[in-house]
Amino acid sequence: MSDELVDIRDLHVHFSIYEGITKVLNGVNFRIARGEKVGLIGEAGCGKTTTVKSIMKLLQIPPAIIEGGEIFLEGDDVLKMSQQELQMMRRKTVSMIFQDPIAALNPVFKVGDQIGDIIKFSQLALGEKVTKEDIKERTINVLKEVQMPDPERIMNSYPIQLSGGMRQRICIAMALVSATNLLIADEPGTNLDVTIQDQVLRLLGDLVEDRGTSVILISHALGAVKGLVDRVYVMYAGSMVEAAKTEDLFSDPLHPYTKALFNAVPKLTGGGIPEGISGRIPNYLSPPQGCRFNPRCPHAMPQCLEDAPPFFDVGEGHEVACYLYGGN
Amino acid sequence: MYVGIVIAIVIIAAGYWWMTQPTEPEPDPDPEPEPIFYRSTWAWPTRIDPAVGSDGSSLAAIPNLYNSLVRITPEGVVGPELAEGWDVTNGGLTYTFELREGVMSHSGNEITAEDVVFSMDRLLTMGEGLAYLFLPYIDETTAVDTYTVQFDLLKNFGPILTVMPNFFVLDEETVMENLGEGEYGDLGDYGKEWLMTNDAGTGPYTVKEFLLEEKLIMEKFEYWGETLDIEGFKFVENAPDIMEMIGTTEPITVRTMMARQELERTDSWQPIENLEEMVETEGVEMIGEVGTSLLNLMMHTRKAPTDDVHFRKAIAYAFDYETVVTEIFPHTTMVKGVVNEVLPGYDPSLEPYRMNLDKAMEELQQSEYYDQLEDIEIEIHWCAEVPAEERVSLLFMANMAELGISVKIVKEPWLSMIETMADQELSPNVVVVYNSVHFPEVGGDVMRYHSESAPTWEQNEWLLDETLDAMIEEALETVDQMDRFEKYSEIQQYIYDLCPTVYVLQTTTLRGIQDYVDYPYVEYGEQVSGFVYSVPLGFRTFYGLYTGINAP
Amino acid sequence: MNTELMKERAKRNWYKFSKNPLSIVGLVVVVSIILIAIFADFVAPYPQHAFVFVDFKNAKSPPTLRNLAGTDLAGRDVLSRIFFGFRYSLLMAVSVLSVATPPGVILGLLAGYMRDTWVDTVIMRVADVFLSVPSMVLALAVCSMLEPTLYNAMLAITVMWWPWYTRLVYGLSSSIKNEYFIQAAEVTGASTLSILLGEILPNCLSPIFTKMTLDVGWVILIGSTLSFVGLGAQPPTPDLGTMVSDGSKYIPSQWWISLFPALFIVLIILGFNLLGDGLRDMLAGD
Amino acid sequence: MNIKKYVAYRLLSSLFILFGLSLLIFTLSRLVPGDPARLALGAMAPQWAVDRLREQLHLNEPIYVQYFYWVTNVVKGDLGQSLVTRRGVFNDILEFFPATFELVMFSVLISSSLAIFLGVTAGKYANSLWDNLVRVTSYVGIAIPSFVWAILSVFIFGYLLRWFPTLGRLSSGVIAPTKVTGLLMVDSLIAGRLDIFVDAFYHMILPGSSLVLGRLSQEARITRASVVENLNKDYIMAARSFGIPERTITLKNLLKPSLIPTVAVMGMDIAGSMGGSFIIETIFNWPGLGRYGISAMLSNDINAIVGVVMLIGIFFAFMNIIVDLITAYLDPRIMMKMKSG
Repeated sequence: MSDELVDIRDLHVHFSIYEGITKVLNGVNFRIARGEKVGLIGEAGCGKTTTVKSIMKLLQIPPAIIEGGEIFLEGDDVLKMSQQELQMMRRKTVSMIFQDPIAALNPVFKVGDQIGDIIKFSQLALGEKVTKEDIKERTINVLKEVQMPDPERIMNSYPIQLSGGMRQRICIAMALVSATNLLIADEPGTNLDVTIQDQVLRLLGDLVEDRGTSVILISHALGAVKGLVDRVYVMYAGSMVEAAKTEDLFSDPLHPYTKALFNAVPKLTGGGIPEGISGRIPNYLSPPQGCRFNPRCPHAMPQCLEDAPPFFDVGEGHEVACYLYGGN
Repeated sequence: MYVGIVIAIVIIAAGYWWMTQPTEPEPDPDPEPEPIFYRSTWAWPTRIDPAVGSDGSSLAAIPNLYNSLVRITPEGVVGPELAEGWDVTNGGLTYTFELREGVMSHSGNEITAEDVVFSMDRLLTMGEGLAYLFLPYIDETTAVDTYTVQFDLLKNFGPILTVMPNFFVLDEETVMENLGEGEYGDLGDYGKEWLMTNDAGTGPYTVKEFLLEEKLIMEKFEYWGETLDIEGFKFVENAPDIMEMIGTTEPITVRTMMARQELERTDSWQPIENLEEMVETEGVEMIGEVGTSLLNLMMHTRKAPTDDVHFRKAIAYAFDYETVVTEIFPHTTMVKGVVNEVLPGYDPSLEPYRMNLDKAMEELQQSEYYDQLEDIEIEIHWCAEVPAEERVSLLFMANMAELGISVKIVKEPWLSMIETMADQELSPNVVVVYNSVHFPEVGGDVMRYHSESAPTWEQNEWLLDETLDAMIEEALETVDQMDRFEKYSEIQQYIYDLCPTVYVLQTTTLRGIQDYVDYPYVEYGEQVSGFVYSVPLGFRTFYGLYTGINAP
Repeated sequence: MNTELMKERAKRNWYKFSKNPLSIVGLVVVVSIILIAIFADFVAPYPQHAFVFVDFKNAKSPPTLRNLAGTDLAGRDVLSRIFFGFRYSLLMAVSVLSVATPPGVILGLLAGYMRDTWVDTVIMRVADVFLSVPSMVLALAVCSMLEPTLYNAMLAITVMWWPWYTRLVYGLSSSIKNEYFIQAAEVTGASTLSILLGEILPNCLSPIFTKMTLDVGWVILIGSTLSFVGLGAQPPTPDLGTMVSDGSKYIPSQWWISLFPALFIVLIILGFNLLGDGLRDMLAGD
Repeated sequence: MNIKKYVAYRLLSSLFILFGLSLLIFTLSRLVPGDPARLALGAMAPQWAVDRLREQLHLNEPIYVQYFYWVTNVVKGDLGQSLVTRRGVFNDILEFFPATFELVMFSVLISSSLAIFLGVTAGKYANSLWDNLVRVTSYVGIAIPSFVWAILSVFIFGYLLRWFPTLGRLSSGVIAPTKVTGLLMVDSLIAGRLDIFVDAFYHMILPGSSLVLGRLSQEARITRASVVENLNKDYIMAARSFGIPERTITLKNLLKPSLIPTVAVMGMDIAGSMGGSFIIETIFNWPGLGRYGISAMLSNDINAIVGVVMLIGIFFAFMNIIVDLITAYLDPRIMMKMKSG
């Protein structure tokens, strides 16, 4: 068990909105080992961000409702943690790079101030008291680490005064100064142009490589995932449909959805539904019975309309949730 | 939140700093006794320049700061004040006053004839305030010698001595030291700006602080009545050290302050209900002063339909006088003629108008508007500052409804009312107004019917009647009192026949006063009923000289 | 299909509106007040007491079953007068807003559409002048210069009210003007007037109506303040502000004469504010 | 550098607006019937004295000539004569302004702090009992006209409970400290008189609360809405994700951005309270600009009316500039806009 850093079992998360209850996460299973780098891909709105936010218990309740499941982080159930334990966990164990660096940076505080706070509290969690000078030094260091020119000036800037790429790096810096065990990167650099996104991702890769941090990288830029992670989870409409080593997945995608997704490439920017897959993502208010992909699946069988398929291991840790590869 | 914290810190820091200050003045071994306060509320503005002030609160303050040559004594006759004696010569056209020696002003200058001349010249040149009482009559003022001053009159004015208490003497030197820039040439502003908030007088009190729009604070002064040891001009026991005239009439505030004994006396604008309540619950006494004023419904005699004498008489007969004095203004009395019955020269022979609907219909039928009553609407204006007037208007409306006359009621702030009444076209059919007398005689009341007063708030009737003008002028010029009163009678009869005014009531000025205040009227006046006192006409309250305050 | 859609929309709006129970309270209060105002003659216990009526025998009666809110100094039933007072409060609000809004909106549309031209400058600077002092001060100043009547008070408030709409609509229309459909209309040669009224205005309507509802409370508040100072409605008009003002002279002895009208002023303003907020929440999401 | 330019630009445009304002008031004053000079001198004054005053006040000239005189005098710092006090309007304003300023600033600062506290706590614990209590109370608070609250508070706290004084700035017998700023609370501290400070403080409570009740409620609501909005922002979630304690998040990460809308309306609120002071000062006999203004309005004292309205206009403009600078300080986005625009 100690090898598993995160182990999500059969997680169901619903949201309560005007129209009713949206059943967003529908039995998510997800594991990541220590030191492992895992990619999470899928269309926009398939529940990737909800999944990772659940790990840190960041979802707003309400409207979110955790219907069932467990999330183990280093063996402890996150859902049962006290406020104190949660805070310690967030300071020491996990940190996250949010999807939109503009929204994730507080517009009214200077960058240095924001990074400084994180240093202060994460050091506090480690039982260290840091002086102002220490904080400043560490801030400058981490800014240098994310290859920011003129860190002193950057420290004294407000987010609005920085370019998109710089803001993204600040977010990475913020995540780096906090946690050591697991870094969650939610579509880093999505809103940047391709070259900068590439730079950012490469930088991120180098940094985690140096530190031996586990990573969950969410992206729909398949190419980016390819070079960075050891293993990939493919998600569709609130559940994991396939998990495999990166090379295996790219060389031999099994799930009809994964196949369709790869057929839709090259497509670097996210947003819409990739071409090549007919139909659209299901309505979470009344999702299809059984496998949620069944309305769009060319291979749909009667069984698919009944029950959601579990993961079937097809060897070498390659798992796929499809009755084509197991079941009766 | 930060701001709050900062403020708290500042307060604490300041308090700490203050506590740690070395206490410089050692505690007084012989601590001064707590000053005795006499605090009263008034309707403002209060203008303490004797050449400017002319309304109630001004005339309450000025006699405490300044002296006149003569005054009306508690017995109701003209008596000496700054002047020890006087002579009338030249067929009533020359008045000579002998001044007291050794009267010192608040700045320590002796008051001489020059000061009197200066004061009268100043009053007449500026032409404001009470100057109108003297302007038509005073020709020249001369200082015969240091203590003798002589007034030459332009024409005979019978009641001049009763008017003289309204002329106050200023210390010329003090005024000249405080001239500002202004339109009077060498005399600059004639000291106007300075005298608005300071005094240059000789009265028992002097201005300590004048907080504009808030209150006037006067403090006791070493009075010449004391130093010269003159009976009747000395402070009584427990005379107030500090007098405050507070510029508010807001009933709830006044009530609160009376209940908390933060006020010794209320203004006269409090609703009667409020006063009665105070008497019942807070141990306050109600005092009433039978006044010389009348509450009048002035009818516009040059505007339809009140331009018809029968129509006016119909109104006068339809009005319910009884209800006013019993329901709306308790403690007041009905008018028994066309002037206040307490005024010298009053003619008791006139049969007063009382409610009589038969007579009213009779008069109405004789009026030229009888057949067009449906088209007629009378407008009645009442003064916003006197809430009870609304009920008079409502009563009027109800009374007129019985004659089939419709009425429109308009509430108007006093100052805008003055404006309206200055214009013959704008003046409404009926206005509810208090009229006070200029000097305590019938002449001081009826003179408001003179054409000169038509464009003022004193007359909404717009009589513009030359015969009446001549009668008034002639009466006022008559020096002999008996002759004069004879002429007053004729005037009263003449006005009675014109019926230009519905005389609603004779006022009683009601105020609340703390029971620990010795009110002078008890001693000097005559007790009429439970709490109402009649006071000598023209008598003014010099607080320190008559009013003592027992410890609350 | 269309009615279906509208039904669905109405249902959705009602859900959003009724999500907040306070909005419902507001709606109930406002509807009741409007009904009472309209049917005052039938609802008021003593309709004849509303204007001129004197009954000194029953004056100053504290609240009893006969007179639920007591009687005033002339013996008039306070509650009846309050009910009639609603008419004047509503009249004030409705007339001020209905007179001030159209010119304010049109000027705002024009200035926004002609942004950065002299038209914009002139209109918006003039509006700035009216907004350069608090509305209460300007209303008092204007009122003091006119004869004190209810209508002049309305006039004074109207005069200072229009620029708020100009400013609101200006912001809206200057952003809408860059939308494609406006440019399309321009290309097809639509007249300025038809663009303003036909294209831009419909897109500004819901903020305007929301503001109007919210403004009802303000107008009534300012109106009652003017009456309180004596610059508004005159007796015997049963205006709530005037009733408070006159009755306040008899506190604490006859507290009911001013307290009940005061409570109802608060209630009206409260009702409209709650309703306005509910409407805003309802329209905001779309 | 650019900030200076911005302030200069704002001041300049305020000047134009004030010019327009004076023109507006002057034009309106043309509507006044009757004769201000007669009013000033009293009903009994002789006609020649009235005529003389009319001459002095240029009342016989057409309105634009009067306006011309007025403007040329204003440039010289002379706002004309008041008919109520019979002194220069400028002097009057100097005399009356500090009392109002003290009342307004004191109550607005206290109430804004309170509003922020209420708004933040309510927003932070949205939909809690406390939140609902604050919300309902603030709705009622907004709906209570200030004069109603003034009368009620005099009745309840002055008359029934006798907690607070109801009149003026100081108790009888308390002599104001040497005038330095005209603000009694400041002057009393300068003079080292804590007793006067406390007395002045007590006198400010009832008028102050009447003045700001509505605004307090409004500001509390604005703050609450802004807190609720910001609570859902990513950066708050991000701060949480880094394990920053909830207290720090509330007092720092959440408070500062949430205050921006509140501060933005504070300028208007302070100036608006000057408007409210017209009624409140009359009820509480507060010797300030509002009471002076009402006296002027009730007696058609045009010079004084224009003077008071202009002063409030200037104050309003100033407050708005200051508030703009504060919001720019709080919000770098606005600062950037300001610098570039």
